[in-house]
Amino acid sequence: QNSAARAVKPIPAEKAEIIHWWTSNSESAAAKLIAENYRKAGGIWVDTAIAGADQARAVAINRIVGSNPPTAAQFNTTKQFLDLVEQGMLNNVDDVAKAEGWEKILPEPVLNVIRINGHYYAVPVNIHMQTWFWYSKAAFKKAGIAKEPASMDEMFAAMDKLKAVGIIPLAHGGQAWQETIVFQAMLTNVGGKDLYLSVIRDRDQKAINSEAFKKVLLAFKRMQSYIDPGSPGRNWNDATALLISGKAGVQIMGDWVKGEFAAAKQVAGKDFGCIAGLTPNSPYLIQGDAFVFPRTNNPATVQAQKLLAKVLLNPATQIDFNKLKGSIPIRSDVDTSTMDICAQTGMAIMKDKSRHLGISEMFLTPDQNGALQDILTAYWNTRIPVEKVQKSIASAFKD
Amino acid sequence: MSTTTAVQHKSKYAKRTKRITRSWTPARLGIYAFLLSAAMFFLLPLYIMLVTSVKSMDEIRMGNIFALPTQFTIEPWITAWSSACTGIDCEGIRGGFMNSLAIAIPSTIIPILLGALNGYALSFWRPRGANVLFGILMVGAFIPVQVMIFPLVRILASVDLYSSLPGIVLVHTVFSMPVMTLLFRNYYSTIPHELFQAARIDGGGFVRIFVQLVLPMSTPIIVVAAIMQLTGVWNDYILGLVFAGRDHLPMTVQLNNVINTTTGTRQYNVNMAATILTSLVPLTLYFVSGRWFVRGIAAGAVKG
Amino acid sequence: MRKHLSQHLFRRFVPFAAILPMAMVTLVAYLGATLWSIRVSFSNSRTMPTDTFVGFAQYVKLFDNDRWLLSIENIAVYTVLFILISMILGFLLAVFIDQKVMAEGALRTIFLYPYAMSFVATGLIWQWMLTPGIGIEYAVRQMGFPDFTFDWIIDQDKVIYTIVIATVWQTAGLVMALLLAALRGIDEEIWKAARLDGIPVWRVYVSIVIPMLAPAIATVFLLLSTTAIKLFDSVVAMTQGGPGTASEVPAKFIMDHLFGRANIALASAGAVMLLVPVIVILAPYVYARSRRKQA
Amino acid sequence: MANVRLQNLGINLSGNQIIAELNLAVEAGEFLVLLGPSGCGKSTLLHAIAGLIDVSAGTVEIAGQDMTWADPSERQIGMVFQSYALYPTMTVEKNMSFGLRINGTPKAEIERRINKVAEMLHLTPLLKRKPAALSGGQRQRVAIGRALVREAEVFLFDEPLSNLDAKLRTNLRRELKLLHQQLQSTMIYVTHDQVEAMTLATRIVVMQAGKVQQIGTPECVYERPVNLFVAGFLGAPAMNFIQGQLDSQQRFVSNSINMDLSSYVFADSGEYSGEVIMGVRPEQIQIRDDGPFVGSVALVEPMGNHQVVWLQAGAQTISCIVNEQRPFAIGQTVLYSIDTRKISLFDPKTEQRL
Amino acid sequence: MANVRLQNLGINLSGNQIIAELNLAVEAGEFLVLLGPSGCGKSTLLHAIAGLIDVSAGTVEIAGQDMTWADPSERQIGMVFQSYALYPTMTVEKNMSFGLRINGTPKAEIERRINKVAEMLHLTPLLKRKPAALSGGQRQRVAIGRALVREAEVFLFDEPLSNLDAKLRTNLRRELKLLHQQLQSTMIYVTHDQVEAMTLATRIVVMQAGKVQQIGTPECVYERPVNLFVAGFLGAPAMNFIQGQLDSQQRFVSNSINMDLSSYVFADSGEYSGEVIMGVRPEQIQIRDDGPFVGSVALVEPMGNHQVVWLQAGAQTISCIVNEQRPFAIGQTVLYSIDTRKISLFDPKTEQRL
Ligand SMILES: Nc1ncnc2c1ncn2[C@@H]1O[C@H](COP(=O)(O)OP(=O)(O)OP(=O)(O)O)[C@@H](O)[C@H]1O
Ligand SMILES: Nc1ncnc2c1ncn2[C@@H]1O[C@H](COP(=O)(O)OP(=O)(O)OP(=O)(O)O)[C@@H](O)[C@H]1O
Ligand SMILES: [Mg+2]
Ligand SMILES: [Mg+2]
Repeated sequence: QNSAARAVKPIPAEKAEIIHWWTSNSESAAAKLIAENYRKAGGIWVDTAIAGADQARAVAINRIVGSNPPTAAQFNTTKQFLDLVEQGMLNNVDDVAKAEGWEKILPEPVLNVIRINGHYYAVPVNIHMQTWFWYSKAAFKKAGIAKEPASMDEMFAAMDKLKAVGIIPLAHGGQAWQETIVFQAMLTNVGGKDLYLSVIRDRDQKAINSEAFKKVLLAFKRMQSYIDPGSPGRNWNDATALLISGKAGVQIMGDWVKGEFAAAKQVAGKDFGCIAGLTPNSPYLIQGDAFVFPRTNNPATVQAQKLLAKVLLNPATQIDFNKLKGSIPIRSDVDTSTMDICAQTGMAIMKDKSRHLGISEMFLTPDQNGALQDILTAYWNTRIPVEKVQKSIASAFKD
Repeated sequence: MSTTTAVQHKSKYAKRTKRITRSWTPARLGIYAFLLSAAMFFLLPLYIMLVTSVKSMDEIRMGNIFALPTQFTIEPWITAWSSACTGIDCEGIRGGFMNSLAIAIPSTIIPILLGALNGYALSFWRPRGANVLFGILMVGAFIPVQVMIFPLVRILASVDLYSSLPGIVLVHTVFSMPVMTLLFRNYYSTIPHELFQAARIDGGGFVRIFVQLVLPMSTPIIVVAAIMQLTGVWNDYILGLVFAGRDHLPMTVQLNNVINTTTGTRQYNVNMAATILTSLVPLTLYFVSGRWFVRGIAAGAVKG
Repeated sequence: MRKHLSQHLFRRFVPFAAILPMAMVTLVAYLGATLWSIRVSFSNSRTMPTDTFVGFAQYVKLFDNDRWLLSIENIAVYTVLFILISMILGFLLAVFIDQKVMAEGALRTIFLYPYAMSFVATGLIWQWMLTPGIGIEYAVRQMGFPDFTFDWIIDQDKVIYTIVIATVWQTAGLVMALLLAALRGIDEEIWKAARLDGIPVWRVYVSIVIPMLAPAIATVFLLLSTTAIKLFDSVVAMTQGGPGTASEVPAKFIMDHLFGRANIALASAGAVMLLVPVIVILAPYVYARSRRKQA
Repeated sequence: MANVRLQNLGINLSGNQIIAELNLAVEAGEFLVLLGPSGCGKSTLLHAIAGLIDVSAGTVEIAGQDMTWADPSERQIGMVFQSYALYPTMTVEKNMSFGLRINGTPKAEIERRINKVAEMLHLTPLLKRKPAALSGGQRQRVAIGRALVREAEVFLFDEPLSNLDAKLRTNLRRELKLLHQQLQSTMIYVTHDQVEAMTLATRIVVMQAGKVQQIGTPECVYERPVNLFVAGFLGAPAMNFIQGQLDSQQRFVSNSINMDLSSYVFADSGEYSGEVIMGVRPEQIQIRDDGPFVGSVALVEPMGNHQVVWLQAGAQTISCIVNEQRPFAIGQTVLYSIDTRKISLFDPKTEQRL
Repeated sequence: MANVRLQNLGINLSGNQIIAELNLAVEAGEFLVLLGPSGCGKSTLLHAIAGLIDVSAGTVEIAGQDMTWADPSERQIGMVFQSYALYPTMTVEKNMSFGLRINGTPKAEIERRINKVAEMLHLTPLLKRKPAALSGGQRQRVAIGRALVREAEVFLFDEPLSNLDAKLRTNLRRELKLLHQQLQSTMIYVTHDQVEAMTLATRIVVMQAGKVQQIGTPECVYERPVNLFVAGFLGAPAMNFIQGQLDSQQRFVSNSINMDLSSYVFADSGEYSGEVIMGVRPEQIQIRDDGPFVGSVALVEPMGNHQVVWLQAGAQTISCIVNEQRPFAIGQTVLYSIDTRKISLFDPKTEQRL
């Protein structure tokens, strides 16, 4: 195979070292699929897996600084690599993007992040939606909830019912990033897209201090009353385990949760349900992974980078990869009929461009985003008046 | 001593036998009680780790961390060692073992030797200005390692050592220097200065005295230093990751890839097995180091 | 005469040559990194260091940050408790292990093993054990104390103590090993003299042994101080700084800003601030020592 | 007042039998001096009495009680270690007062004793110093002081005056004797100084290689040594041993000497003839013009108040003490006499006194 | 062969002036004995000569070269430390051979020297032991051995025989003397043993409180002490000091004594009258029935080969040495005479010899 691939290639293949953080079983299988396809396309994938997104990115940056850069490195489709671009440390993949017509097949929020000054600096590979509502059918049945909640009020009502029968209404892992997910769920489902954009994108002080936003924060705080005392510090998968065992009713988490259900041999639609947004127009929060290409002048390496970019967005790769990863394809033009119902739901929503919305990291600098996270987790865990939270967020978003 | 008290005492000591005085006084019972309860406290987490590592994930999801497994399985251990995924490869944590050894051996020996050398120079020769250097070094020990990574990467890259085995050894040497120096310096301050003087009369130069007199007297502290350094290097993750280069990534990178994930599924049983497996090398050192904790290394040296 | 002089100079030179590696490391790595950090902390660097200087802006920001202030508070409490408890426990273990007990090797290994384990996993175990509902609280309730509560880890005010417990568990064995090595260096004759004097064993330890262990204790103290101030892994593994920001510590603040939040200027400012109390405490000591040497 | 009794004592150190089957009874209030060559086990014996090393056989009895396994602190013992074993982190004063403070002696009493002992040992100006800042002799005195303040029942002294100058030593010897009389405590004292042994001891024990050779009053041990070893060990310069024959008329005959020993009192009150070794102390040999025997001066050692003259008489070298300051030339022929009243005779085979 | 010259030496230890303005010239090949009370600075002086402590003033010259700041290893010195300072991790053999191995002496030669010295010090069976398993005396002998194998130019001995038994000490003293003759090396030797001082020294230095009091041959120092301190320090029992008047007829008059001193040779060859202190050594006092002075026996100390008798004469206590074994009863009145040839006279104010 390899020799066949080589025969096709005009210049000899260069080893491509890729830094990524896909190390768990399902992620690893997904990464392997890309590697396999890359190999088939004539590349040589050299794997450098580093668990933990922060760590992996830090290594990539240090490797670049130490003049020993990898061929490609995983980042999130956010502002994380903006500084690198500004420092001129990344190669662009304009050729590929133009040839493949990314402009047409990629969602707008993603394009806004990867296209800087008209150049394409990253290849996005998937879309994760963080704010899914997962629920245990068994728990709902026990609490006598017949209908999937279709608004935030119904959701609260359902949770009250769960609480009444001694089930933990909200399976929550008490870690700051998970609290931010709950917040984003509230902001999109209670506040809506416009409020979201004026608070997160425009950092509009008026919006932050508005009544509407206050309502979001109060809803967020109300969610906190539905958790169990053991929640602080808990990993998200342990929260999912509560759902699986029927001890808890609902979890708000990204679509990677499906991996846990699959491991426990539970089936979407039968054992658990997934709600992408409570109302028909609630936005679909886009988050995902992307690869960037550290600057190099070695033509063979550049060749390898371009090849990788091509392979990553190849439709077949997209489908197979996202099935394994639990996310949905980044491009809208692929056939999703083989995917699970939650993914199909997601894809269906993605057809509606008005529901596209980037997660906060697409708009905020990592620093601002972190500050928001600090404020939210403090608010979640302690008794801070909501007005003070509004003020804190406002001041963190200034300048 | 009056005869009455003598009689009382007689009854008190007469019954004593060697065994009684040596092992079962209340004080000794107290010691054992303390040590055993301490051991329990220390072992409890290990117990949970072990139990967890032989349960299936289903059972772990049930949530009783203290319970013995209903269905004992060593699958997680096998997985951890040879088939857990650590990237696109799923070959367990064993992959980094040789790399870890290749890093750990020089990174244990060199810093210990340097630390001993520094301590020796500081305590016995006291070169001018050395104490100020040592002071700066000790202040430096309070800087979080991570803050120094960035400049170090640049420095190492400029001398072409970045992403190489010598590079990572050098980095470990740099980061361990304050503690190693401190360890030996303070240890040597308890050795009678006269020994050193005698050796100088005997014509011993700097190196000779160090190698032939001071090092042999350092066994206990070398053992402690080895325990610290080997453990530190063996468990190091961030430095190995950043400085070792792709071909020398230590085992902990694999371990971390097994354990650590944000959005991937977690296999606690495999994680525990992998952790215990990874720590076997330092644990072995701990166990065999006992006979080097000898008593009275300087005994009989001087009078007074 | 001349020959002697040159030989003499050469010999004097050897110790300096020997500490050359130390000097290089100190000056290039430590002093260099410190100066670099100071420089960065006055800039507005983000992911990469830049040369745009902003004065004390980062410091102002730092002390405007609730999380940083809380972190400082936490680390103060933590450092005191951690050092105190580790030293006491480690010392007791060393002393008791030194009593010619059975299975000394096994016990020593038991006390040391936590030090060998990656805290990524053991931190999780501690988190489990301390979590009400599944951990120790659950176990004790099962044993017939239904009212037993042990929920420090979810308590805003007490969570830092759980970090202390877990890190003491991890470090006490090392303290034991260090002190044991020093204990074994004490001349047996001193012990004999004390026994003859009829001094109770605990008094021997307090009045004779501990003073003789002063250098080792200083070593332990400095060692524990450095690890305490740099506390990071354990918090991440056990609480991730939570609940909320209740167990945030400076090193974690620095690390978050160094990597995830790409604000190395603020991180550097934090690192520099960590050094301030250290220098304030250490400098007079070093100065006094060097003065004494000269006298 | 406490006696010390050792029965069938055996001691092993790292597998070597250092002391075997040793029996010794020290009476209450006695001042027993232990003498013996370097490495014969004196210190080991003291350590065993103090309970600082475990005996492998036999019993130790103190004040009439079996103390073999009692704790050192229960034995009411004060000891001066040969290696001093001072507490390095404590001042001289603390070193001395530590034991007293522990057993709750009143402050005033402690001070009184410390002052007394410090005065006696000339340590008063040094009370605030740490051992590291003391000279060798000063350290030794601190070690003595630490033992003395305890006013124990039994004192064990391991060469306590060895590093002191002659004057101080003479003073302290006298002070110790005085103290012994005051306290009436039992003292076991190791020394290599014959003068100390002779002046202090109520009885002397001579040991060799872990075995007791002779126990007796200083005079007895000095004048009637039970074997060649004891005879040769005591006295400086050492006793002269002259090999010869004892004929049936009780005349001693050797190369250079021929004299009548009919007044000699045999140990077993029997008679003896055959090979003997005659032991003569240097001070029993007088160089005088009317001496019956001839020798030539081989070496002269002036000692201040006397001189030691070594005579060559045939193959035999004989030392003698001359109290006058009379000059001798090397090679000079002199005549000398031997005082027969205090000679000793030994069996060359058994080496025992005849 | 190397001389040692100290000029205006000053030494401070932790701020205390231990030695000030000391001048001392030791000739090449000399055997100099340092005497002085405990804590007077003898060890400090040796350490300074060896280069182990920095001098604060003055110079140290060895073999004609200024060595004040030379490294100890450059000074070609062998030293026996008062505290032994044995290398604890090395066997006896290694301890002794360490220095030789360092300066690259051939293996065979090392072995030869070790064997020779071990033989001489009776250490042969102990060569494989570590210091911790040795007795005090054995350790001291190892310390001696370690210095001796070096066959250095200058040997510094700090009380090397203090913990050895009399017999061994006598032997070793002789061996050291022999060795000195063989090697012709310079030896500086601290001891408290008068016999050692007298027999070994070519010259004796008497120190007090960091100052040299007298330098001279043993006889000179013993017989013509320059001041009260030296007079009282040397000799055991100490010199008797009798206070009195010297009248213009050169008669000495005190309570109990009245004698003619016209034969006395004054130090400054002048004359003197007035208050004086007369120093008489105990051996210059004879108890004899025709003695001119009267005293009563206060104390008798039997010493084996002699006895020390303390006489009470008025308020004065006088010690004298009696060589016969003649018995004395306490309180008994005796007559005695004083040998005027060797007395010393001191000025009570300046304490200097007259
Ligand atoms: N480190 C020190 N600091 C202050 N004084 C010291 C120090 N070391 C020794 N001394 C003092 O210096 C003086 C001389 O000490 P040195 O050891 O030279 O005496 P020495 O003549 O050898 O006495 P000895 O016969 O007792 O051994 C002593 O009075 C001692 O107390
Ligand atoms: N730990 C040990 N292991 C083996 N032998 C030892 C040990 N300690 C001492 N010895 C030996 O035991 C013997 C007796 O030692 P001890 O110290 O009692 O002698 P000593 O009579 O006090 O001699 P000295 O007069 O030299 O102090 C010595 O020959 C010594 O070598
Ligand atoms: Mg001894
Ligand atoms: Mg001395």
